[in-house]
Amino acid sequence: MNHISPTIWQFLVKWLTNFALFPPEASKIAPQMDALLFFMVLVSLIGLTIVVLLIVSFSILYNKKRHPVAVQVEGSTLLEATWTIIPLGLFLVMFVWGALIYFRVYTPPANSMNIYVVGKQWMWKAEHPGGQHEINALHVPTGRAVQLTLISQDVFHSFSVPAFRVKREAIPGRYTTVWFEATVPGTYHLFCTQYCGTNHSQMTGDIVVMTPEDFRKWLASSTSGASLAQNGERLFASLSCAACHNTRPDARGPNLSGVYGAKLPLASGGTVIADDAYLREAILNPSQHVTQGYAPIMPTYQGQISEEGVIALLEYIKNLDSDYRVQQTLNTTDMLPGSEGKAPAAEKAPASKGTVKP
Amino acid sequence: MSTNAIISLPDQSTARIPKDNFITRENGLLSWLLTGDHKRIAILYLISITFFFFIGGALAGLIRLELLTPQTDLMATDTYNKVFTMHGIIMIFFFLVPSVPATLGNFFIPMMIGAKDLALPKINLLSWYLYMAGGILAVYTMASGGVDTGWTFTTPLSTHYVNTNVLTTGLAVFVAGFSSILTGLNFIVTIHKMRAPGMTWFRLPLFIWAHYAASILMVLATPVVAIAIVLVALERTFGIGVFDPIKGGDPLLFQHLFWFYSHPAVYIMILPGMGVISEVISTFSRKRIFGYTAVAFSSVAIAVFGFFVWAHHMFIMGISNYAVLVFSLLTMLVAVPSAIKIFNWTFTLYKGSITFETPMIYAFGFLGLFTIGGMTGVFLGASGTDIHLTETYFIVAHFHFVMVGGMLMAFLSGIHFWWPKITGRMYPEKISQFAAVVTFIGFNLTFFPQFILGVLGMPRRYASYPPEFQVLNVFSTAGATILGVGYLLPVLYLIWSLKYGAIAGNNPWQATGLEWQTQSPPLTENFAVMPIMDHEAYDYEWLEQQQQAHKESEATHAG
Amino acid sequence: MPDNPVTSQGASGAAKHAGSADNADILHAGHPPYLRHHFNSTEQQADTANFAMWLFLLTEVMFFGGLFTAYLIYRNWYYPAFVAGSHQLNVVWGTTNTFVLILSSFTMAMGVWCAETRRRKGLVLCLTLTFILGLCFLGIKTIEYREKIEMHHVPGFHYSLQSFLDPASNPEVFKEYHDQPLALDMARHTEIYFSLYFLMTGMHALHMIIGIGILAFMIFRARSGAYTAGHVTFVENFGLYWHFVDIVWIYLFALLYLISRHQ
Amino acid sequence: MSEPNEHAHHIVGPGVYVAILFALLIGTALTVWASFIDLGPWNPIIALAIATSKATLVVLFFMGVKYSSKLTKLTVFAGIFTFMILISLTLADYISRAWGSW
Ligand code: HEA
Ligand code: HEA
Ligand code: HEC
Ligand code: CUA
Ligand SMILES: [Cu+2]
Repeated sequence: MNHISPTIWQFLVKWLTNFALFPPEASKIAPQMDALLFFMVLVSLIGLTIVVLLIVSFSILYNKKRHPVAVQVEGSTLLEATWTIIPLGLFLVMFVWGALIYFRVYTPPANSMNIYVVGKQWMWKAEHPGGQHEINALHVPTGRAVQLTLISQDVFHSFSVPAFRVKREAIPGRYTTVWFEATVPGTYHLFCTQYCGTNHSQMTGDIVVMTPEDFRKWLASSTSGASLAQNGERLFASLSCAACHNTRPDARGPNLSGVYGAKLPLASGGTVIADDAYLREAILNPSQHVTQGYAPIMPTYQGQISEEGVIALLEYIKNLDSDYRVQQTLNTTDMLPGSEGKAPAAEKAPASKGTVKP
Repeated sequence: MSTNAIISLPDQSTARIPKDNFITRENGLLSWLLTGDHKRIAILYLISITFFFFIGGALAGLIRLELLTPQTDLMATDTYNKVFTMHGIIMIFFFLVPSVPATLGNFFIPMMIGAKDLALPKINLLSWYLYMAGGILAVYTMASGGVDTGWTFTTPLSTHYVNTNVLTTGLAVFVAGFSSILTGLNFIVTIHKMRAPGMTWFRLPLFIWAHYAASILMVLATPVVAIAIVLVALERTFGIGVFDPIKGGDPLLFQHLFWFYSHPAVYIMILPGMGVISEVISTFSRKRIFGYTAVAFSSVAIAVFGFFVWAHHMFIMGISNYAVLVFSLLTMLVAVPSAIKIFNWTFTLYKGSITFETPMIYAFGFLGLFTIGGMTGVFLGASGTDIHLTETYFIVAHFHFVMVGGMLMAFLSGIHFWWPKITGRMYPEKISQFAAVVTFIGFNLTFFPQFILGVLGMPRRYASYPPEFQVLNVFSTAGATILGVGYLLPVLYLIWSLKYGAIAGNNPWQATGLEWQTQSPPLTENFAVMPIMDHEAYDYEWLEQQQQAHKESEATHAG
Repeated sequence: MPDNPVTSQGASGAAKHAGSADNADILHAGHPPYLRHHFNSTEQQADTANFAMWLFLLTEVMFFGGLFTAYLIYRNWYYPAFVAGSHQLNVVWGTTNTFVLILSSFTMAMGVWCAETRRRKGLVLCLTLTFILGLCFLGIKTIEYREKIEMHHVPGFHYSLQSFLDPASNPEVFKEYHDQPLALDMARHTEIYFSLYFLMTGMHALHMIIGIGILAFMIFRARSGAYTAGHVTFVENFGLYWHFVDIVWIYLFALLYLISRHQ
Repeated sequence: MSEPNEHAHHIVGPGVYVAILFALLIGTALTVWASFIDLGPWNPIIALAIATSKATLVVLFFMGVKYSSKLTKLTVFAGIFTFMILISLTLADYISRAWGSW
């Protein structure tokens, strides 16, 4: 509808928002979602009107006073086919339209800026790549695709931002992703919408949408010193990952530089794309997919690293990948104030011995 | 009574309730508790179901009271969580699933097909006892601290994180599930094997078709939730790991198993209600249902397709995107038979001779509300919009529209419709019409604002909420109060009518079903002479001839 | 479908119903005492009971169906763990038990035949044999369970990963299969295998126990000729139940015991 | 109505039962044997195929479905069908999940 007449759309949205019947549209996907929603409401209203009109008019025309003797009608194949096929057609339109939106919401564009979100009873913890932590809040810039990588430490939670028309379950034990591109600066509700126990209704927060400049300022003012990747590097050293993952020719484990996003051959045959979910599995359940050419000797780190730790390691491993670093540089680092100290760790010389040089 | 009512009551001065009927045949509590008579068991069910409905309703009242203000001031959050959990569990498993089938179905399936009883009377009684055992266990659970998992028992919350009475609640649901299985099994067997001579499949009233379809769902789907509950119990007690992500289990597997039952269960809940609506609309418009076969087959289609769509409850829960596509498409398909039914019922009115007794008013309410509820179900079934609407009050509104606006209306419609047959006495028409209108208004006031709340993003299962949502919540609470009154009224006047209601006679509505061709209340063996079905269902012309003949024979007797 | 229902009325309820209008021919002799009042003929009654039993078995299929679904999913996820877990089961006992159960199914089928052809002694014999075979099955199952308990393979009760991290620690199994040690994370998943093992065989055993209880009752009644006078529904239906339990075991045996035995 | 069992249904004789018994025993031996030889991906398929044929024999003969009414056959079919829905649609989800181990 917004494609057909922007003026009418604007008017409709403003009007409805002011009457508090309708949440603000603050993301790029929101108008698309609303267009479908309006279409559905419209169809339902028409359908309902038809049904109600028929009932009322039949009730008037054929009530007992007016029409004392019923005329038996068996049915009508034509009519019945009509009201089978028309709703079916409409439902199918809704299905296709809905599916298009579904895939749009859950397929992040290639170079979106990634923020990790960890849900736990009963708070949201967001981790920006620059090392900024937030609790029950999330700051994002306008005009930039933001991808959230979600995980839960305990039970199912659901990260919901009604103003963005976006929602995704945070699941224990695996990553899920969702993305959005905020359009209107402001503060919006963040809800946990999956029932998660006693304080489910308190697991709320604020989504703060800022202009890119404000966001840059915010990033600078709330950095905690080390970036995620630097934390990861520290963990990589302290968990002695580097004992196996290094560039020495007799290294027992594969070189991890450039592994992120690569297609890895598996010992069991087949290949797998090393995305976030895969890397996480590789650390926690290494024998699940063993890379070709290596013995399944990597110990599991299940129970030894917190979800935040895994995230830091991932961010570190990602940064070993030059392509990814370029992307991140494009996406996040340019947000940081010009100081070199805040650049991702891998750009600097390796800090600890044995760390892979990209 | 309005002049255009079709009621033709027997002459009040001479009318008497037949001395020998299923109520008077035997006396004493034991004769009820040990009965094999489907009609008595139906009444046992009716009483117990009403009891549980009011418990559930009182809990709903607490929910609405708490939500009157944005803060959590009436109760602590975990109390609130327990309240809505018990509300959901009691309403679903102890009220709505058995509501129409176990009362009206139990009472009228044998009568409509011309049988003396259900095929397995003892099993029928057993199923009531199981139901009661489950129900008492649920109430005991509530009294001893309750449970706060939500009625969906989502793992790993229910298995590892809450420390409330998950086990006893699970057992209660498990036992109630078996009661439901036995009821369904009994119905299927009865409908297959006990039909009177001449009662072919396509002469069956649509009430029977609907129950047949619902029974298939009960028999095939319920065991899966039983095993899911067993797994939850074992996970909780022994930590077997099948649902525990830490041990490598998949918590979503539980939801697959749970919804494999609970989606078909929503059709267990609505199909019998649809059966009632078919009977009522036909009777009060004095017409055969428009497109009998289409309505009959759409029941079966709903039952069959109902098995294919369960994962639409898990669209954002982490199932694969391709599975989302498939399940979303199938959900669209399952919605079609319901639409067919709505239009067929509407067109049954066409060229009818319509009167507006209470059952009909409830049925009209059903048509409108179920259309809204069903269409909003389609909103949720389209995967894209589900992202925004899921887990919000939109869902709460959706399912209350179909369950309360749909099934509960149908239940009340059916209770009023068959009240004269069950008790031999009429309910008071005026006040009950009033109550029906009150429920309709109260219902819309309660649940319509919740659609808007849902679109605004208010999450469900929240004890507190942002203040801007308050206005709509106040509407909703106000509506619930009216709704409560609307539900209290029938209880009062129906009890009143047991003693003071007008005597109904055999067939006050001039309906065609076999159940109306015998005395009310019926004999223990239902029919004095085994009926032979020699006409189609809803054959009002046959009925007229029958009555003509009856009058003539009376005239000759008198002469 | 009921045929000629109008001609006959129930007899058992007749005394109570005296005075009602349907007692047209209650005095008509020849109705067997087991014909319940709401049926028109023994045939209808038998048909009904048979159909009801089949429907009950449907619910059983779906009940076990949930477990099989879980099994299939985890087997595909954690195949090495399932192989290692399976190797810890004793195929000899498993095979013996399969034979025992198939035999018992056979004796049960023969029992039904004896009942149908009114051979009282044969029936008692067959039922007794079935009973004994059923007990045998449970006995062997107990031995197996005991082994698992000794090896700490019962999930939730001090579950031990030793046999999987260090297969040589269990020389008997090791010399047969030479299992490679599993990585710790995969070894942990054997717990899921054993959970499913105990769940599925436990559910099955529970059905056996119930069946054996009913068998005992049936033997008792069969001796006085209860099932050899024409009314065989109960025996037939029990037979269906027993065969169903047998079928479940056939699958359990293939799925739980025989994973990749060739390694 | 005197001999309900004689026209109610076909009685399967002991001969058939003995034959089935042997078929089942052989089937059992066969699966055990097959599981000890390496057939690659065919191992589980063969095991399930044999189990299914055994189950079919039991259903058809011991349980007498071969000689039963259409209704019974339909009932058996309905059970298998629903079971298949449960398994296939659930597995479809697991197979197509990106993170799955397939
Ligand atoms: C009686 C109970 C009942 C019934 C009948 C239904 C019927 C339907 N339901 Fe509903 N549903 C529930 C009870 C019920 N539901 C419950 C309890 C929940 C929540 C559980 C929880 O999470 O706690 C739920 C949740 C629920 C969800 C999950 C939402 C989520 O968790 O994200 C979905 C998604 O697809 C859904 C869809 C549908 C559909 C498509 C139908 C269809 O069958 C509806 C078909 C009917 C129609 C379509 C109306 C008639 C149509 C017309 C008259 C045509 C109109 C005219 C034109 C189109 C021209 N329901
Ligand atoms: C058959 C099913 C059924 C029925 C009939 C009802 C009936 C009602 N339900 Fe509910 N409901 C569910 C099934 C049902 N519900 C389910 C499954 C859930 C989900 C649970 C979960 O999330 O786990 C739910 C959840 C649910 C919520 C959401 C809670 C949350 O997510 O936080 C709300 C909120 O308004 C609500 C309200 C109501 C109301 C006002 C009624 C009214 O229709 C009830 C009216 C009846 C009475 C009021 C009783 C009669 C009067 C008296 C006994 C006198 C006393 C009355 C007062 C003090 C008011 N229900
Ligand atoms: C004992 C040696 C060892 C240690 C210690 C070790 N790894 Fe590994 N790692 C391996 C081997 C061998 C592989 C390849 C085989 C496999 O996939 O399991 C591997 C694979 C990986 C992979 C998958 C990438 C690929 O190419 O398959 C990642 C990611 C990884 N390791 C990360 C880590 C991290 C992070 C740590 C420390 C917390 C760590 N590893 C510690 C040996 C080790
Ligand atoms: Cu977290 Cu609800
Ligand atoms: Cu559903």
